[in-house]
Amino acid sequence: MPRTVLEPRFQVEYLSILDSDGNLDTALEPKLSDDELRALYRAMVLGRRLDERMVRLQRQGRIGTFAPIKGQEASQLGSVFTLRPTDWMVPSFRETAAMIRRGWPIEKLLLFFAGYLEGGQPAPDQHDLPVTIPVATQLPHAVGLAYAVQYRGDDAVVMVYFGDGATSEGDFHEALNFAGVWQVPVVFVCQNNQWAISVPLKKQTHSKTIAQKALAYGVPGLQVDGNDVLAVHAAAREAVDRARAGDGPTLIECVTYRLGVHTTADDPTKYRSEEEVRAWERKDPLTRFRAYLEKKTLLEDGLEQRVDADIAAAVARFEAMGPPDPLTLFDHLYAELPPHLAEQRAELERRLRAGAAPAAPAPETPPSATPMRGQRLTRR
Amino acid sequence: MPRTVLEPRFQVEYLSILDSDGNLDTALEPKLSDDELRALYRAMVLGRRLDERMVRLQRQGRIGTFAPIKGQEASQLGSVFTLRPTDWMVPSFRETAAMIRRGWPIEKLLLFFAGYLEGGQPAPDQHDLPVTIPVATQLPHAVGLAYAVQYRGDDAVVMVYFGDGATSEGDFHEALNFAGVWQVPVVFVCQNNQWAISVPLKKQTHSKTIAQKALAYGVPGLQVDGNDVLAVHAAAREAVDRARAGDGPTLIECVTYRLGVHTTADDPTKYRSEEEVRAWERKDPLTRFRAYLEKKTLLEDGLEQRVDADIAAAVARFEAMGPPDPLTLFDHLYAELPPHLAEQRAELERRLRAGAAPAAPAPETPPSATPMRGQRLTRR
Amino acid sequence: MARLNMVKALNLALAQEMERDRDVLILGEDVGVDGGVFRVTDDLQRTFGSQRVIDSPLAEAAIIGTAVGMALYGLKPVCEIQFSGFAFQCFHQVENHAARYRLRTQGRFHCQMVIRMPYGGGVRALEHHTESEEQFYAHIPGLKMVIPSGPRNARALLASAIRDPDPVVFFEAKALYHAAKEEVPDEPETFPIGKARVVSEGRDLTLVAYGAMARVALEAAEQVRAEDGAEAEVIDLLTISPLDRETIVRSVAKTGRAVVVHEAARSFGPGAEIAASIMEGAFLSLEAPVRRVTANDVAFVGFAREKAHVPDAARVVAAVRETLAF
Amino acid sequence: MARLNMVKALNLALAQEMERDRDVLILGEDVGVDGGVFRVTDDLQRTFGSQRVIDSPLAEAAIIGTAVGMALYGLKPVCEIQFSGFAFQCFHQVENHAARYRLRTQGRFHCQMVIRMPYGGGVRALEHHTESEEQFYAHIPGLKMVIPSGPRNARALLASAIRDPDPVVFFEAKALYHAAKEEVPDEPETFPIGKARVVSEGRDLTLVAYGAMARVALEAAEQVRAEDGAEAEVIDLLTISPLDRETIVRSVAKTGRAVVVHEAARSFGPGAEIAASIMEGAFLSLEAPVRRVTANDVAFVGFAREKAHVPDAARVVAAVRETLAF
Ligand SMILES: Cc1ncc(C[n+]2csc(CCOP(=O)(O)OP(=O)(O)O)c2C)c(N)n1
Ligand SMILES: Cc1ncc(C[n+]2csc(CCOP(=O)(O)OP(=O)(O)O)c2C)c(N)n1
Ligand SMILES: [Mg+2]
Ligand SMILES: [Mg+2]
Repeated sequence: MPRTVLEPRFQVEYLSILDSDGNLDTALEPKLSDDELRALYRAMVLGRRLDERMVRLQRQGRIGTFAPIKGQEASQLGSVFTLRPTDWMVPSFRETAAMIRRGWPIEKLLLFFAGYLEGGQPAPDQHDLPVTIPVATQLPHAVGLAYAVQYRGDDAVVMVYFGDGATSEGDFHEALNFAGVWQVPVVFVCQNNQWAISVPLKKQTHSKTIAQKALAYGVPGLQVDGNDVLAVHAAAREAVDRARAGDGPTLIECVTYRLGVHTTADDPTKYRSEEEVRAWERKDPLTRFRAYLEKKTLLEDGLEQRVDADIAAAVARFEAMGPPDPLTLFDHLYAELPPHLAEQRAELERRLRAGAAPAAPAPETPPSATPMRGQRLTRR
Repeated sequence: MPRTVLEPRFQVEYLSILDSDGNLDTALEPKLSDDELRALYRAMVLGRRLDERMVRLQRQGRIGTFAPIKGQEASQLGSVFTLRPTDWMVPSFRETAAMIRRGWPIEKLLLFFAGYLEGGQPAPDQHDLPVTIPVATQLPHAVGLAYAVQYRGDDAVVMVYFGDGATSEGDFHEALNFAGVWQVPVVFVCQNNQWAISVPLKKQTHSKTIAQKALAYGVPGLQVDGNDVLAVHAAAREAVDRARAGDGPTLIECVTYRLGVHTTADDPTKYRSEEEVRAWERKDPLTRFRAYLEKKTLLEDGLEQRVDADIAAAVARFEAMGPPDPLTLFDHLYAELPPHLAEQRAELERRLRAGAAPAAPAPETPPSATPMRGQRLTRR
Repeated sequence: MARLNMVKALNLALAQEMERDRDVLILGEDVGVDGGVFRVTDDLQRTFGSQRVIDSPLAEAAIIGTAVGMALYGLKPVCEIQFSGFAFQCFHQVENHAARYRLRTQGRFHCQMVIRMPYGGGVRALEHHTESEEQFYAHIPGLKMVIPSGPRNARALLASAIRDPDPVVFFEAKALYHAAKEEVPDEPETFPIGKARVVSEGRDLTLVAYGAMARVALEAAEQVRAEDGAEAEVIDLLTISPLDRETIVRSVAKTGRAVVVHEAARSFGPGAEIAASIMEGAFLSLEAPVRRVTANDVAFVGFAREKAHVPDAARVVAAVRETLAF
Repeated sequence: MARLNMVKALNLALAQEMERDRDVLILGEDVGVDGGVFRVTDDLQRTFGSQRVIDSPLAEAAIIGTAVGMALYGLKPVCEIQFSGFAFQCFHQVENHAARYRLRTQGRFHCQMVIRMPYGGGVRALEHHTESEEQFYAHIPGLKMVIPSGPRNARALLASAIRDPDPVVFFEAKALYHAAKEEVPDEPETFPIGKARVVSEGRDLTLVAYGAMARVALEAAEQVRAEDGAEAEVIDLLTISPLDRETIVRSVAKTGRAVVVHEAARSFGPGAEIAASIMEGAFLSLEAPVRRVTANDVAFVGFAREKAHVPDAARVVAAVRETLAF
């Protein structure tokens, strides 16, 4: 009985379909219709343009801090496109493009980032959780949803998003372990964008990949080129199908890059080099997919303009919304207002009547508040 | 760029040296002197006999609930024997035998389990943390100690113990991840005794081994026959040497079995079969090591009697200790007593003087208190 | 009608609520095969199956975190945390999520869930097994916090908690699990969350307590009635948060004096809110400062010293006498 | 002597304490290269190296848990939790271990460590970035809880906290980080933990506040002085726990009236302890109930509504007037 190697040995696969020039591994090409391909590209363009618009809105003080997605369009859209409306989508805080695809109106998201809770209310028919800010805490929620799906005998799949940094949190571990034990229909999508604010992946974990972390839970793990929307789609499709078939969870690591700031309160020049950013810009998921579509002659004329017009219309709707009544702040803490809150509400009402607090706080002028971090206006 | 398998592939090894009859894989036999082998066996016998004695003390109400070690002697002693006094030992709550090896007087441990904080005080020269009860929370402490060792340029290694159940906690994950990133001298010893109270390993995690969880952190993981004291010693020696050489942490999974109750408040007949227990009794670590020593003619005559006498003497010392002054309960919360505690202390003093609370609470008669669980007196 | 101890009474509430509503399920460490370390969930897995009574892996944050997910889907999980001392591991899931989901989604989702845990002393157990942590939950907006004081109200309050659309943290005094039996009606019974109960009327002083201390307060009230001829009105809070200030203030407006009893540490503890609320609501009636009889501000003392630490009737009597003599 | 804002003042304290004692090190998310999201640790990694200013992985429990281990070895870690809203993840390590190790080992080991975190509103940020959670720490025996109110006392208190042999939770009001500059002496300065400061004397009423609310209280005091001719004595607590009851009670014994101001939720909040302590210590001097001006008992409101939620001078003035008129 010597020293033996336990079977099975473990391995982690890497999937990539489209290279930086839009060339293809045809054997792996996902079966997407022309309409689907166009919709996918449109969503990516919308994600990119809205991102840029939101940065400007933030600089003007019309919304608060938010986390841009630039560079991660393929990771989040390739994956979310595999979901049905009856499936569940559980975002972290950097899935704006995926959330829009899931039906969140742009103006609602803007309202959310402008500091109004109303913006966080999913529509009655939407199977989506709202933005979760504490890193990794949404992962167990996704597992619980998936348990409930299974318990009720429903046909849905749950897809949950998080970053590379999130994998260090205890909640990541506990959620994956529960999912493994319970074998519930959940797909864990890690957008490994190489950075958790200023902390690079190699200071985040000593493991070579995020995908291999799945081995700890006896769960399949797959690494995918996260800037290759077809590869992400194929990987997600496989995981979603597996989950729907009752074969349990999957961890997908999308290797991608955050091309912009961590949030609008961040200054990445403090912690990473221009060269690194430029190298990743050459792998831009939009460029690559555009080249592919061009070869297929699927590019639409005037797409950017139409997208911009849609965004402008949404921004206009956002700005037309009157600020909600401050008194509603008590409305949804409990199902029924308990006496002490009724009293506090009455007190606020008296104050508002006396004009002590603005009944309808006007959108603030550019941040008089403490900036987080340098908040120098950097190029990106 | 198709679907590729990432290199390196992963594997987990299994180590076993001594079979159930005491037969040996000589190539792997650790280089231990006769004295060391005798000391190891003596510690195992002491662990076993003290355990039995403590169960009786608990049934008599002379100490409170505790967690017996029966069956896990090889796992904890094989590993702890590789430490120097200047190394650090971080126990969970089931390492009585290992703690004694590290210098804890038996009477102090009894005092601890009798509900006196004084029993938890390590000696000034002891590099040991006390019992930690919240599962897995001691793991980050061990990593922090190891960081401090490295920071100060000291030569010590930190060894930390925990169970199979502990691997499900977020703290396990975060501690291993920090240790991997920091590459600090810490050895993680998991006593996989197959059960976390009533929960068997297969409901605890979907992974086949605990050892493979190391892969998630880019840390070496090794599975070892935890009822084979020589194998445990060899595995721990390798890990300790690696840590001391500056080559970072190791996770060792000792595959063993809890032959007794989870704690003295547990009734294992509720959740596991007699046959399972009997099968593991045939792999008893003491029997196996005894057979090995017998072949080497290293068994000492009258060992059991001498061990029992030592235990009896320690129990007598424990019982001779007067109950400590209740007023000392305020002594060690802060370095200096703040005013509000001085007031509360003065109040207690007045009450004690007035005879309202017993100045010297006599050891309680058998538990009048709420039993935890059935507390039927089972065979084990 | 059967005479049940608190363990059996809680078990009855769980069984009946599960019978009543298929969305109710149980989740926790050792709750299934073992029936929970205190046997509160005994036999439920046998009756309702392992999909509804789930032996979870050992991870409190995931117990609460997955229960939040289940609740968002419409299930009504009842989680057991083995001891309240191990609930700090899931405190972020409770504070960040269970308590906030209704607010965050402006009513679109909410967490109808119960988080049960044993708390308090009286079991000769080690550190983290005897503490009294209700204050931490009472301060969290969006939660409700309930602590029953005996078999019958435990059963009724647990049923109410399970039916309550908001997340309820439900503390069970270990010292009461087997302390006494009470007649418990066979038919499901509920008790409104948010209401305190006057368990003994009196006009000289108000004693406010809950959980295991309700009994201690009653004992003290009897003693001062017998020995001093003074009448203490005893209020058993039952719900800690939202606090039933109305009942407390009404009583103190009548008696003019109050003593609060709890097992939690004193400073920044629940007694402070009760005292402050009394001052705010009944200032002009107050004849003496509200006194607090509590555990010391020490994290834990070891069970051998518990008697010098946790309030008993003698300490309450002393405080009552001082307050009456003020 | 230099005019510094609170960020720079805290940075100075850290730099000088690290200079003074090689055992002091810094641990947290983004504290190194980035200098912390609020730049409090700016440039320290450059000066002291990455072994002493550690960019940790993203895991709060391990930040505190490993810091506990470091402290047990004799180091003096200063941990940064990025926002107080993310400290519940490490609450078990704080409560179970940092606060208890001295007691548990009866003095053999202890945790000399500081846990810094920004708290409170004023940064137009999302959920979990604007809450005020001091109550949770104030109730934990074995911890000290400090909240400075300006650059100079922030610097002095942080130096004291780092030198304090007990674990200190150190809250920094985000609203104050850049709010004002003060002259801060070049030479290291400390301020005793556990002592409140009377920042403005008065005989009509006592205003108790801390952190960002100290300024609000002062503003209100000036307004009532100007408009009502009433003199409010303003106490800036600086240390929340152990609470300096002596200073508070002495003041109220003189003024007979008190108003407490904080950003935390009201129910079971820090104001309750302050009010209860005033009642216990100065009952016979009290002419009116102690009033609490606090945030509402709502978990969060969105920054657009913050003004309707967090106390401002107008609300404090109103409470002062009501209390004076009582
Ligand atoms: C529990 C918790 N800790 C800290 C933070 C502050 N924070 C927000 S985002 C972030 C980095 C997240 O990194 P990653 O998971 O890689 O996601 P990314 O931002 O790159 O999308 C941190 C530390 C938080 N939101 N929650
Ligand atoms: C955080 C926490 N949760 C729950 C418990 C209660 N508890 C004590 S031991 C135990 C099981 C531990 O199992 P394992 O890690 O396998 O160690 P073993 O008891 O088998 O040695 C549990 C659930 C605890 N002590 N701490
Ligand atoms: Mg990232
Ligand atoms: Mg075990």
